[in-house]
Parts: sequence; C-alpha cells; structure tokens
Amino acid sequence: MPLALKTFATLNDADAALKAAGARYLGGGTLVVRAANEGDVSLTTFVRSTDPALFSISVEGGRATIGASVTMSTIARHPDLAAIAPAARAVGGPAIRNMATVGGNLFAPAPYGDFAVALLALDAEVLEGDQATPIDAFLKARDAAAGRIVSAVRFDVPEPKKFRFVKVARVKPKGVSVLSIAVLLDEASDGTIRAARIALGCMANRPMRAAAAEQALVGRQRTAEGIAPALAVAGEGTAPITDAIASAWYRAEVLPVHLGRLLLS
Amino acid sequence: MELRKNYFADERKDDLHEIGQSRPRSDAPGHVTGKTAYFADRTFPGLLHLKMVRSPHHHARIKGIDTSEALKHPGVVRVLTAKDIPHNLYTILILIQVGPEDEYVLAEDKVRWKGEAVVAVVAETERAAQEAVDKVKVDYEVLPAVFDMEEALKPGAPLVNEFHPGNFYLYDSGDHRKVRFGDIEKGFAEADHVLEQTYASSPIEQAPTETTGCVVMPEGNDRFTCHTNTQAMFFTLDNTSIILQMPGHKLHMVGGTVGGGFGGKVDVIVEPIAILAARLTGRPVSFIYGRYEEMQISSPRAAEKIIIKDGVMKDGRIVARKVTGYTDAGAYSRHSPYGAQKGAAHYPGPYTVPNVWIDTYCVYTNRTPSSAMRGFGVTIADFALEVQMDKLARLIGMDPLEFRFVNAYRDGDMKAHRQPTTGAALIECMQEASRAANWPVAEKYLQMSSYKGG
Amino acid sequence: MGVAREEKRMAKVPIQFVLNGDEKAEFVESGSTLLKVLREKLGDTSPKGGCHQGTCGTCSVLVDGELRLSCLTLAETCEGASVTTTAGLAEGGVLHPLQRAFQEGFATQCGFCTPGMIMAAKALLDRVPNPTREEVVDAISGNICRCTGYEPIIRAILSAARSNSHHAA
Amino acid sequence: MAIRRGRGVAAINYPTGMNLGGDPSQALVHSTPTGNFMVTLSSVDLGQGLKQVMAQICAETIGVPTEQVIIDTADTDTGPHCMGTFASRGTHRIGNAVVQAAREARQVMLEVAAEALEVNASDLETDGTGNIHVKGAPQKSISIFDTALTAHFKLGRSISGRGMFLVPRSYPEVETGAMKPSTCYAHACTVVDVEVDDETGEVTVVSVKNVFEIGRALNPKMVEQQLVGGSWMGISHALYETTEPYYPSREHGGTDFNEYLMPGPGDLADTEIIVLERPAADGPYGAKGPGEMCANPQIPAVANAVFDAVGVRIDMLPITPERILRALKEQRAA
Repeated sequence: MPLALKTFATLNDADAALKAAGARYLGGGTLVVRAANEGDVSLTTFVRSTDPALFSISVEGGRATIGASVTMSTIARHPDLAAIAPAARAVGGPAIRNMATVGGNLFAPAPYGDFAVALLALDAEVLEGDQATPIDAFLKARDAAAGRIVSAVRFDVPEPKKFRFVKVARVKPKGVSVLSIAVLLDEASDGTIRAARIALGCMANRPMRAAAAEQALVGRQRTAEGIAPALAVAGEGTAPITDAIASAWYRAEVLPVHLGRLLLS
Repeated sequence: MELRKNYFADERKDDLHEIGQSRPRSDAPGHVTGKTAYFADRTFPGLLHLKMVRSPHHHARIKGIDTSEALKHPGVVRVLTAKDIPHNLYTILILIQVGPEDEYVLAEDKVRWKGEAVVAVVAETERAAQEAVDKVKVDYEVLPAVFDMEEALKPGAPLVNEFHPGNFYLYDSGDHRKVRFGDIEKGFAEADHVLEQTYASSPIEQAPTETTGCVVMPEGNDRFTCHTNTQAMFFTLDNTSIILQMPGHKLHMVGGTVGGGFGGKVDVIVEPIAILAARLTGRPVSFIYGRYEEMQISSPRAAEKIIIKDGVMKDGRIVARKVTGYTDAGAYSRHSPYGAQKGAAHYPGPYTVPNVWIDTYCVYTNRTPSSAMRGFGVTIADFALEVQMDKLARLIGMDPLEFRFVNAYRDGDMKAHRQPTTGAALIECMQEASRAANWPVAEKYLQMSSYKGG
Repeated sequence: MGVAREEKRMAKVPIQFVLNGDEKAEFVESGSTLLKVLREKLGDTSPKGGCHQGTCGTCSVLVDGELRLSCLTLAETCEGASVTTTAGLAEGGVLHPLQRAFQEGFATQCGFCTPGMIMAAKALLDRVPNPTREEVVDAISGNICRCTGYEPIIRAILSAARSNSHHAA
Repeated sequence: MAIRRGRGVAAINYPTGMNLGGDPSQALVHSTPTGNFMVTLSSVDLGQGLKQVMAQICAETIGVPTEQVIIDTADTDTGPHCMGTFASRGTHRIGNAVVQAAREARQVMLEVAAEALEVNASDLETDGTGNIHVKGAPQKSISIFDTALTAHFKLGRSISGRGMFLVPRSYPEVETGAMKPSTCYAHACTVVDVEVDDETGEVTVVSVKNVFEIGRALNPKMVEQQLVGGSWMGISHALYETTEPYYPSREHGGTDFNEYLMPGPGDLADTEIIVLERPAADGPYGAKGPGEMCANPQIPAVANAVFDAVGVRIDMLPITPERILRALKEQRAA
C-alpha cells in the first residue's frame, strides 16, 4: 500500500485518524519517517496535526507547558527554559534537534529519549488533551499510549542550581547515550539534601527513577562521603540495556561513577 | 604537514614542475557545489527498484520458496530466484585463478549466513518492492552454525561451505600458507626469553558515506549500461559476464566517481543481479544498499586471531618469530584467501629476524563474508606485531623505541620470504618520530641508517 | 502488468515551495520525503541519501533557514517554505565563502558528505558569524565524514567565517 | 577519579600494490588539436584524488601545466583495463602506466616540434609551461599549442601514447613461502599520547605524531589529506569500530551511524604529520602507495599507550572502555 500523509487542524481529528490500521503519528519524523524509509510496511499513513497548541510554549509562575511538537532546538534557545537547555541540546546533532520533538522523545526507546529522562526528574505531567498523567505512570504504560497523541508536557522550571543533567556518550559531541542522568535536588541552606529526584536513561528500556538512591540522599550532604550510600544503591532496580554502544554490565558499572560526578559537580 | 627533505636527499630529483606541487584538486569545485555526479545522481524514466529477501538464519536448509503472493503484489514486476541466474555459482578472484567458485548469487539449497540473499524482488517503487519482500515465503530447516574460528577447524564442526571441507581454504601448500626461514626451534632454544601472546579483532565496516549500489539501463542494442560505484570496473564486468553468461561486449560499466570505498566496494554483489533484472524486464533497474545492508550485509574487514611466539635476547635481538594467523572469511571466500596470504607475506614485520615460521589460515564460519578493507591482511597483523614488540621491550627492560632500532630492517637484509630488503626507511621514520615526539633514544640509534650496513 | 499500473495510480498531492529562490510546483506521491522530491522530481542531486535514517547528514538542507534532514522530512510539510540546498549557494557563478573555503582548504575528498557539511556550516554561520571551534564542532556533529578525519572541515568553516567577517569589515 | 596519562609507539611498513603482483593497469594519452592532453583510463577515483594525481603525472611527463590535462575515467567502453583501486596500487600502478603513455606521446610531440623547428627531436626539451625549445637555446622554441596544430593539420601525426604497467605475478614456493609480495614498501612510525579514565575505562587520545615515508609526495596537500584522515581512522579502529561488538556472537551489530561508533568531530586528537621521501625505484616519480598504511600504526600505538597509562593489556580490538574497565577490575583483584 502506498504511503500517505493526512494533516488535521485539530488534535481531536488527528486522534481519531490514528485509530485506523497502519496510521502513525508524525511528530518530527525522526522515528516514524525513518521506520518507513527502512521498510516498515506496517506503517501506511502518517497522521499529523497543525493544532497551534502543539507548537506553543508558555511559562507562567515558574510552571512551563510545552507543546508536544516543540523541537529540542526551540527549547534549547528559549530564555525561560535555560535550566533544561542542556538536556535539549543532548539530543542528536543540530538537524535532529531542529526536528525531534518533546512528544516523540517520550516514546523513544533506549538508548534514545534523553530529554524524557530530564522530564522524569522534573516530575512532569504528560497531557493528552485535558487528561494529565504523571510522567512516571505515563512512561510505565507508554506502549499502550502509542496510539494516542500527547499534546503537551507540564512541569515546574527548576532553579538552575537545583537541576543537573549529564549524557555520557562514546562519540562527541553527539553520540548516542551510554547512559543519561537527570537530578533534581532540594537542598537546605546548610547543604543538607531535603529531597531528590533522580532519573536514569539506558538503565532500562525506558527512563526510570533511581528510587533507592533518591532516598539514600535525603538528610545527607553533597560530599563524597555524603553521597556514598546513594551511589552504592544507584543500580537498584535497574535492568540496563545491552546494545552496540555498551553492555548492561558496563552501564551498571559506570552508573555510580557518573552519578557521583554529577552530584559533586 | 611537514616535508622533511633532509632524509634521502641524494635519491630525489627536485627539478620538477608539476610533481611535488599542491595543485588544487580538479574535482573539488564539483564537490562543493553539489554538481559532482555519483552513480545514483541520475534519473531514468520507468526506473524499477530491486530489494532482496534475506536469510533470517545463520545456517539453514531451504526446503521451499513460495513467491506467488509476492508476484501478485501490486507494483511487482519480477521476482528472481536462483534458477533465474544463468551461472549462479561464482567467486570474484576466479579471474586470477583463485578458486573454487563457492558462492551463490542467490541461495539455492542452503543459506550460510544471516543476511544471505535468497530472492530478489523488482517493483515499480521501493515501497512496493519492500512490501513484496515481506510476502515471499521461505521454508527453512535451521542447521547448527559455527562462529568461532577454532571451533570451526575442529573435527565434527558444522560444515559451513561444501566447497571448503574442514572449513578452511585449501592453498597449494595445504590448509594454510606457510613461510619457513632459518631454524625456528634453534632460535627459540638460543633465546634468553620466549614470549607467546594471542591477539584478536572483530569485524570492521568500511562505512563509506555512499552505500554500495548501481543503476542499470538497458540500451536498444541488447547492451546494458551499468552506472556503478565499484572500485574495480573490470572485476565487475568480467564477473558479471561469467554469472550472466553474457559476452563482455554486451556490458558497459560506467563509474569512477565514488563516495568512499575503503575496500568495501571491491566485491561484485549488486551489479550482476541488477543487470539480470534489467535484461528480464527490459527496464532500468536500481539496486542500492540501505545503510543497514552496508553495515551488516556488505563484507566487513575480517575478524582475525593471531598468535605470536618470539625468542628474544637480553641485548634486544629477536632471534625467532613464529606467527599463526587466522582470518575469519565468514561463509564465502570473496577476497579472504588473498588477504590471509598477504598476511603471510607481511610477517615478521619490518624487522630482520633470522628464524621465522609463519602459518596463516583462511577459515569459514557462518558470519557475513568478509573481504577487503584499507590495510587488507596487514592492519590487524601490525596491531599484533607492534603490541608484541612493546611487550618484548618491557620484558627485557629496554626502551620500546630503541628495541625497534635494534631489530629494524635495512637495505640488503634478507626477508623471511627470501627477498632482499630494498628501499628501507623504517629507521629514519623512527629517528624523526624520536625528535618530533621528544622521545629520547641513544645517540647510536640516531646515527643509524637504512642504507646497507648502516 | 495490470497490477503494476494499479500501483502507479497512487495518491498524488500538489506541493509548492521555493527551491534556491525559484518557485516550484509539483505533484508528488503523498508521504514522499523532501530528499526524494528534490533529487528525483526537481533534479537537485546535491543532497545525498547516505542512510535514509537521519544518522549521516548527507541529505542536510535548510528549510526556512533551519537545518533539516531531507530524508526524514516529508515534502508536504514544506508547503510554502523556502528550501536551500548546496546547489543554490553559488551566486552568479561566484562560490559562497564556505564553498571556497572547502575547496581551497582541501576539505573534500570523496565529496559525498560535502554538500551536507556545507549546509550544516551555513546554518551555523547564518546564526553565529564568528563561531568558536566548539560551535563549529557542534554544528557538524550530525554529519559523518569517513575520509578527512574532520579537521580540514572544521578549519575550512572557521576560515570561511573569518573571510566573511573580514568582508563585512 | 583518576585520569592517567600514557604514551605508546609503533613502527610499520606496508607493501605497495596487489600482493604478489599480477595486477595490470593501462592508460592511453592523446593530444587535442590545441595541445591539451586526454588521459583515458578505467580506473576509479574513490575520493583519494586519483584523477588529480594522474593529471599531474601526465603533465610532468609531457611538459605541460596540469590544468591542460583532462582525465577521462571510468568507462569500460573507452578506458583500457585497470585492475582496480585497492591495495595502495592506484598511484603506483596506474601512475606508471600514465608515465609510459605520456612518454610515448611526448616523443611524438617532440618529433613534430623538431620537424617544425628543423632540428633533431633529441635536442629538444619542454619548459613545463607549454613550450618546447632547443636545449641551451630557449629562443628557438615552439608552443605545444602550435605543435599540436601542426601534428593534426599539417603532418597528420597522432600525438598519443599507450601505457601498461604490470608487476609480474609471483607464486609462493609451497614449502618455504619464498615469494615476491611487492616491489616497494612505505613506512611509518607513530607516537600517541592518551589519557585513560581509570573509573570508566574511557580513553582520550591527546596527541598523535605520525612520521610517514611514502616515496614521493606527488601532491603534498593531497598526501596530507590522506594521512590526516588515515590517522583518524587508525584511532577509530583502535578504540571504536566493529560490526560485531560481542564477537563471536552476532548480536547487537550496529545498523546505522549512531550505533557504528567512530570518533566524532569533538574527539579529535592533536595530529601532527611529518613526511619523508625515499623514492621507490619503480614508482612514478618515486611514489609509493600511502593510502592504506597511514591508518595502521595508530592502532598498536594507542594499545601500547593505554598499557603505559594504566598497566593493562587489551589484546582484542577494539579497545573499548568496557574491555579496559574489566581488565582494571581484574588487575585490582589480583
């Protein structure tokens, strides 16, 4: 069956069209056009929406709402989103960043999806129309969500010093992840960690939290001794992927090293 | 880059007009304007696209092929199987009498590696060809496969390729190419130290930015013009002539401007089947590898395993060097028997060693057939040799660079393959490296020369 | 051949955009990539198809001034846009400073990556006329070169930027 | 965390041309009526610049500027046989064929000029800028432009030449392996400095100093292109590349340029290239083949530098962070 592109002015119409067999949502194209180019014949219809909400960014009262079709380079350039720009810049080279979207990144299988790792640490909400789902829950169930359209993500823009992000890659500056780590820290004025959210990429087939390490950081100082218990349990619950970039063994071995460096940086 | 003209100044003419001048490249204006025409930068009305059905198994018997659904698929013009190929069995170097023919253009009774071509689908669009590929049904009986070279050489190992009993290439010298020079056992007996080490590598892809491919145009006069990015026009023409049983004068290869080769485009893979498709359909046909095919289907540099055993004296002289090299050809020969033999000629490296014993094997396994790549037969050998040199130097407590000076070959030295050394320049390279890298060596090494007795 | 004709009757859609300053209007198969339309319909073969996966950068073009991979961009999404390719950079037979710098700096070997590299570099210089080396490295980080080892390309881009700013001054 | 520095060296040689010879190439040269020269080949330019180098070889031999030489390749209907572009054979084999064809054409050209100037052809020489004159008497001269016109329209002579180069095939002696693999060899010595992160196994190549002996740098800038790119590829082979990361398992082979690892533009070592020239006795203007050997010495030099830095030997290519880290853990356990 020949391919076709169907464009809809509203999200609802696009959503309805996605129910047809062979239909896939076209965001930036980095995943679905590639699939078609590489002979995925199950894909017969690209569905897209030109709904302006998909392309909008609003930051009000420290809370950002980013449309699902907003690209990584738009985020990286946005003056109110400087704190998360490093995570947006971690995705691909410049052309990919001009195309890859927030919505697409939520569905990218490991080793891709570095920006979703940042969103997970930021405790974002994933919006599908009026319905808001916490990102933890969304990611766990995302395979079932593949036939729906994410409209936006929403999260509190972190203070720059509270948010840390690192992508470890073999190839610089744009290689695919060995792993990525995003950390959101709440520290008291004396440096004691009050709360932490740590998200990991490539440590499972989708972004995941390092729950044990988060707990182990609470009440500790951000020193080598202070974070040691957290590093010791950083790998708890992980199931790192093995791929052409690195083995599960290697990822597990270097996770505490990179987490430690990120926390102390 | 610096040209150091103080070395070998007496051997060089410097009264030339064009040679030695950095003239601008005549192809650069085309490159920077995007006007350079590569083989795929042409459009042909009515162009058909060829896609390949490939084996999902490493080793399997083909019990049946059903192409009926694919043939019925909208847009499909022709489906080709082994029986459509006039002379389906070939090997590239048969042209220089390196046989036997051991590879099928399209698989017949068996597949011997994951990715082997089984059925070719020719359709109006790439999309239709791809859809029809998915509709070809091949009934396989999976067979045991072997991936490790030493396992493959053991008795009772699965036989990869019926033309190579024992899973090795049979040279006129037996199951390996050999070089014998001096008395290796005497050398080891004399040595102060003996060191045996094993080195290995896994396959490497040439990875040109332009993938392998061709576009074939049937001319009105029963001739076929094939726009190709082959590295060797007549390898392609002559092998196609054999495979298609077509006189060479019916074939016209056009190429010569290629988006990188690195050895990856020396095989003759895409052209014969595309020309056949053009002949059978009477229409232009394009067969261009996707990036996945370039990475995993096209021949890589072979995996190698190299065992080096050296006898060395406390004063730094290597007195015996025994090398056993294994080249993983994958399932078919392509250029690998040549590469393994080139390795035999290369050892013991650029050093003068009085007692040498070399055995190089070309081994068949159920992996993607390997073939030529930049440094063919030598690159991995040099890795093994030069790491071994470092280990030997440290073993006897000598500076690694000085250790190489002690053993470096010079004009007139007899090589293991019994050619006297001529035109040597290893010593001068090392002298210059010592200076450039600020790696001090004793003055006597800086006074040495590659000239006879120097 | 009946079925073959059936296949030819696929959905075609009209598309209009500006390519290197020239208005283009074509009927294309719906879902076609911009790369395919540029190369096969419009005869601009300066963008290359090195992977069709978005991993090599040889198909890089500018769409409304933004660097894009034409192999992953559907042509229909470029309706009304302005598309620039390497074939459109030279004006009146005079090479663009980047083209001149690549040529004079011996920054091309096989040339297959060159048009994409030049577009990636142009996207940078249009935004950052005097880039740092690090910015140049980032700008070409989605473009693979297998011949040069990148260094001559980085130097050519830096030199084009210098000659540009010299020109402006 | 500790970044540990190390340095390693390697020295190599490399044969020019197809192993054991037997790999012919041909060239045809002819002049146009206005004294431009066409070189007809079936040889392939892979991007290394074969066409440019053949033009310079032809120009030098005939005695005209390079821009007056056009290379016509590769078309099997018009170009005479060439074995192909591989085995570092292009410059040496095809170059020799071009030299021979150009010499033959030059001889006819000088005979025509001699007739026009009423002197002996053996008394003539070219000035390299497009003129032929009597040795020692530069005022007695004729342009190559006029010579070609004369040949075409007055004398009816074809200023053309045929070139063929073949290193005879050598057959290895079965028991001893006595053979002649090659007629000339290029050489190299490389020193590499690395930094190894002993907690992650990551290697940064800080600097590479390469000394290459290549016979003759026919076009130095193009030689530099090859050597710089080759040095990058050597480092790539040492640390990154394989289609089978878990060899001999066939799993997880890379299928794109994201998964097939090579150093990116942010991974470049500070690279220095020094070239020596010991002309090959049988090379065109002394040239040997530099294209392949330039990517070889970096591999063992990197391996040796890694050992120098952290004291572990990785004898399996590529030398990945994982292999280094595993070895470091074994080292610490021991």
